[in-house]
Amino acid sequence: MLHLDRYAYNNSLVHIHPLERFLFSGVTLITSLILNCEVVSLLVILLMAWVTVHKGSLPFRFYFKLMLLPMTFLLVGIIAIAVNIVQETSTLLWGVNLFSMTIGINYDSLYTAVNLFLRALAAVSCLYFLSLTTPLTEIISVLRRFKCPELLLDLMSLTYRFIFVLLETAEKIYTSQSARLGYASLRKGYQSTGSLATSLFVRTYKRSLDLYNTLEARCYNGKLEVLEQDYEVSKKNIFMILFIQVLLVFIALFYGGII
Amino acid sequence: MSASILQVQGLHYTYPDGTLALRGLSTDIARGKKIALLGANGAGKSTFLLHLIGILKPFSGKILLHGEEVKYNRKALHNLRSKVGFVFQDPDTQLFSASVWQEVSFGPINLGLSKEEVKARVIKALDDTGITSLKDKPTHFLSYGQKKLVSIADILAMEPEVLIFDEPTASLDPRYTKHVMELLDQLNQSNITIIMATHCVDIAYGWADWVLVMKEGIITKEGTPEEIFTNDQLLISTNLSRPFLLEVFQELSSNNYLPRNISLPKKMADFKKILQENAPKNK
Amino acid sequence: MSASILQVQGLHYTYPDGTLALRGLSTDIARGKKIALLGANGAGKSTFLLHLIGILKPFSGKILLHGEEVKYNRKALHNLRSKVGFVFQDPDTQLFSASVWQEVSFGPINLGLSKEEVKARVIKALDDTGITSLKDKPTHFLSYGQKKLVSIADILAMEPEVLIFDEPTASLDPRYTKHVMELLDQLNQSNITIIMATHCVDIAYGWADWVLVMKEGIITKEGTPEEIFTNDQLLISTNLSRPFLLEVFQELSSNNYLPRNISLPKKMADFKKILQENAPKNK
Amino acid sequence: MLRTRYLIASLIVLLLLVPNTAYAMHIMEGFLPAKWCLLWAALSAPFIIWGFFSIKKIVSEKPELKMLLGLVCAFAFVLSALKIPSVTGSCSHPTGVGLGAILFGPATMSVLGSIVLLFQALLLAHGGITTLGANIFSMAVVGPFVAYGVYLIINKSGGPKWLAVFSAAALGNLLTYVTTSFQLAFAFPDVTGGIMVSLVKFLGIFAVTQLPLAISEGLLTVLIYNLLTAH
Repeated sequence: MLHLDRYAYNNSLVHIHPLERFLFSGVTLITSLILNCEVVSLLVILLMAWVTVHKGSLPFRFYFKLMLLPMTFLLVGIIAIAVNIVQETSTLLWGVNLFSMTIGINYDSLYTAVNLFLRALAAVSCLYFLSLTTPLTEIISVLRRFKCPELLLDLMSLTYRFIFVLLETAEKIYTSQSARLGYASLRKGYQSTGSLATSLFVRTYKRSLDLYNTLEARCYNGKLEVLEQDYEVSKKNIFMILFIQVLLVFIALFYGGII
Repeated sequence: MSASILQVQGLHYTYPDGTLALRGLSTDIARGKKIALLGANGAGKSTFLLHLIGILKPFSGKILLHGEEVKYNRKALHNLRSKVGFVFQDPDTQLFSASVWQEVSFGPINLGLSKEEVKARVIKALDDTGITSLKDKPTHFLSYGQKKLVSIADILAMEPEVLIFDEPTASLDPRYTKHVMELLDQLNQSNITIIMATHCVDIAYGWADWVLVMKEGIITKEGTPEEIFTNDQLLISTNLSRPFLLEVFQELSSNNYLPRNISLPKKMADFKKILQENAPKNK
Repeated sequence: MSASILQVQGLHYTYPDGTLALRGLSTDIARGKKIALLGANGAGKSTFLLHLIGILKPFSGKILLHGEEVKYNRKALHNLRSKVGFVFQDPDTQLFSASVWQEVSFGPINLGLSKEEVKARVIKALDDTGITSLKDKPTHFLSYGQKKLVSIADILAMEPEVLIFDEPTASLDPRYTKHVMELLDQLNQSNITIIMATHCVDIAYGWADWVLVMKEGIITKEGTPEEIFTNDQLLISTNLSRPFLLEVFQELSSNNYLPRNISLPKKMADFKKILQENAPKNK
Repeated sequence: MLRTRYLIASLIVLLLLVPNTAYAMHIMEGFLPAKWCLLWAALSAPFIIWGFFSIKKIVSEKPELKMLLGLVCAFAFVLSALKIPSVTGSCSHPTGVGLGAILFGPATMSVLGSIVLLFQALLLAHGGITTLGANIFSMAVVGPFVAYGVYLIINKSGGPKWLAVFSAAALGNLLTYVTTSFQLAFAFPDVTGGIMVSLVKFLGIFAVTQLPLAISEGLLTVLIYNLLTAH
């Protein structure tokens, strides 16, 4: 189920310093959010798609499907925003009368909706770039550089590792329950899910005690300190990231009629 | 083909992550047999077995139960799983109820049986596996071997016609290994077809009366244990070692300790008998 | 007593739930040996082993490392654990990091080594276990056998003098079992003392040069594999079976196939050699 | 009028067919304007800092609890990936907010919930990084604190245990989504009707799916709670 994670390890950008990948995604995300300009959003969507799919050598079909993932939320959200109570019926593009009010879409609300649609997708494509090219262990090591408290980083490392262990356990319990017809009806399904969650929780607790012992056996001193891999920071890449941001700002200004 | 209880025809399956697991696997499971399924890790054994209870659905190919094709709707799966039981390798993942009694009653209750019938089945399953004394114990209090027996009772209580075991003796101490293997023989005698996936060629050789060998997603060879384990080429190509008993027996034969025409011994007891009968007279 | 690396004197331990686990266990661990620890499920093997690295503290009795009593303060435990490594049975509980490289570096870092030294140790440990190619892989993509090797590299990187393995071959397929057993031999040749808890008498017999047998919380008997496994009374009382090789060999001897004065073979290859050397001349 | 009814009916059908509604309820990446992102992050921060220091204290007293908390985070993530059969017949995902708050207290839960939300954004593409603050506020602050408060009140007033657990989980779930609706309404007020009209829109849309889910989660949490105490 965690396909993003799989690609994070199998793409052609893994040798680039995680900090650069992190900055490229993060700074572009913030720039496009602040500029809030449709043309910039559109460019960011295209840029991120090109870098992720082409430079990262990921299958386009997968990327496309992934872009459809937030559509439920996005469509429901923008419909709610586009449809307003309209008093000035002259600007109405589409509408219905309901309880002596006009409910509909006018030019302004449509503009807001389209702008939002593009901005959200641009932001999503920045997030996907990070998710699809950077494993969580590397994101955690970048956060360590930014002086995120060690306790949080330790919790995140443990969480990441044991998500996979517990998922496997949950899957096995689910399989053995299905093999014994545990999901044959809604009622049984409830009970089976309940006992699955309980059993998983009890096991999680036991595992945490065992884990503590195994760490103690390796001279654990309260800190989950590990050796980070060495990477070279490329000045050229950092420059490129900054250059792209400047370019986006100029485009926004030009499009806004300021230049 | 009324002797076949399950027919498997050309199963293909690929995991969501792209791993090709089955590539046209076909075989027939004959009624009443003791079948060992061998193959290296990654050969696709578990994937194949999960198809037999409809947990995985093949991309192409089909499975026939009593000659009728298995459909993947709720009712058909219910029927399949009530006939084919699966004892998983690690009892810890199979046991999820608080007490042994509740645990064993889970399957029969899901079959929709009456309360009395469920009770009778649980009592019988606990008795058959020899763990009646544990019935009120909480499952997490049990030893590994006891949990294994509970996980078997779990499935027995559903009274399946076919029983699948994935590595039933892994991590068991010799005493429980013996207990479980005897139980498997008993169950087979009461007319349950048994399929056992195992890494242990010694156990497979001594116990099975039919052996399936998997390699790269298909049954690459099947036959009697004698046929399979004397096929050196097959053993090498599938990374299997020769059973100990057979290895020693063949070494003795080829070094003239024993006459050539003796049929292969399958158990230690048979082997000892052969040795005694053919013992050299003089010192 | 400079030959003993660890001396264990009269350990008593009861679990918080009241289970009596150790009842005055004593033994000496000699330097450089390959020691097998046998005993039924529940005999207290794991409890004993957890005492050897100070995870459990005995109610009475003591442990001596290089002749000095182990105290239960942080510094003394740190010293003990830097000398005695423990590879746990289930690699999934031992591996805490999602990256193989980071995982293996954890132990050496805790030893307070320099960055360069840690790096060198990690590289060596990965090389010794033959998993250098996995160093950039995430833990969750590894097979069970690969995880097992990582869990061994974890401890090797700490360069302990004593290595404890709890059921190192449980749930491994024959190929990984062979790999791990060869690794254990190699480690022993580089002067590491190895203690292995196992259920498999065949492995114990072929590999160990000293055997400890546990029963009900004490070491009920220790000796060479030949002494232990020819002691029928001991085997019966501790629920152990005789190793296959020995069983067959003794049957051959007692039926006059082989002369009486041959020393017991420990591996299949030895056995075959004996058979060839003593083959009857005539048909 | 006919068109309106048709419109509303088809909207309801659409929402019932939507899979993974619980995930869909995280505000997606890029949906909120920058100032709202900052505001919600700032509002969540004190709770996370509070939770952080309470965890720090717990861990320094009992170091093995760090492992437990890390694994509980993983557990919560896995739990949220479970499909539970919903009353409406579709499947949904439990938030685990109520259960977590009852077991570990709301402050701890706000930190654990934040990590889970971050992981959902990075590993599952549900929610987002810029909207993390807003999502934390609804799911890791309001949810747990409401659940815990409800649990305490019913317990103290001598109500039955199952009712306390059920109400905590169901209301924790429901209030999470009410908060989300507020957040969306603040950011996107109706052009003429203002925030209130917008709120009615968002609440209306999500109530259809969320009410049954809240009840499902409540029932499931009671089941788990009973089984856990039996263990």
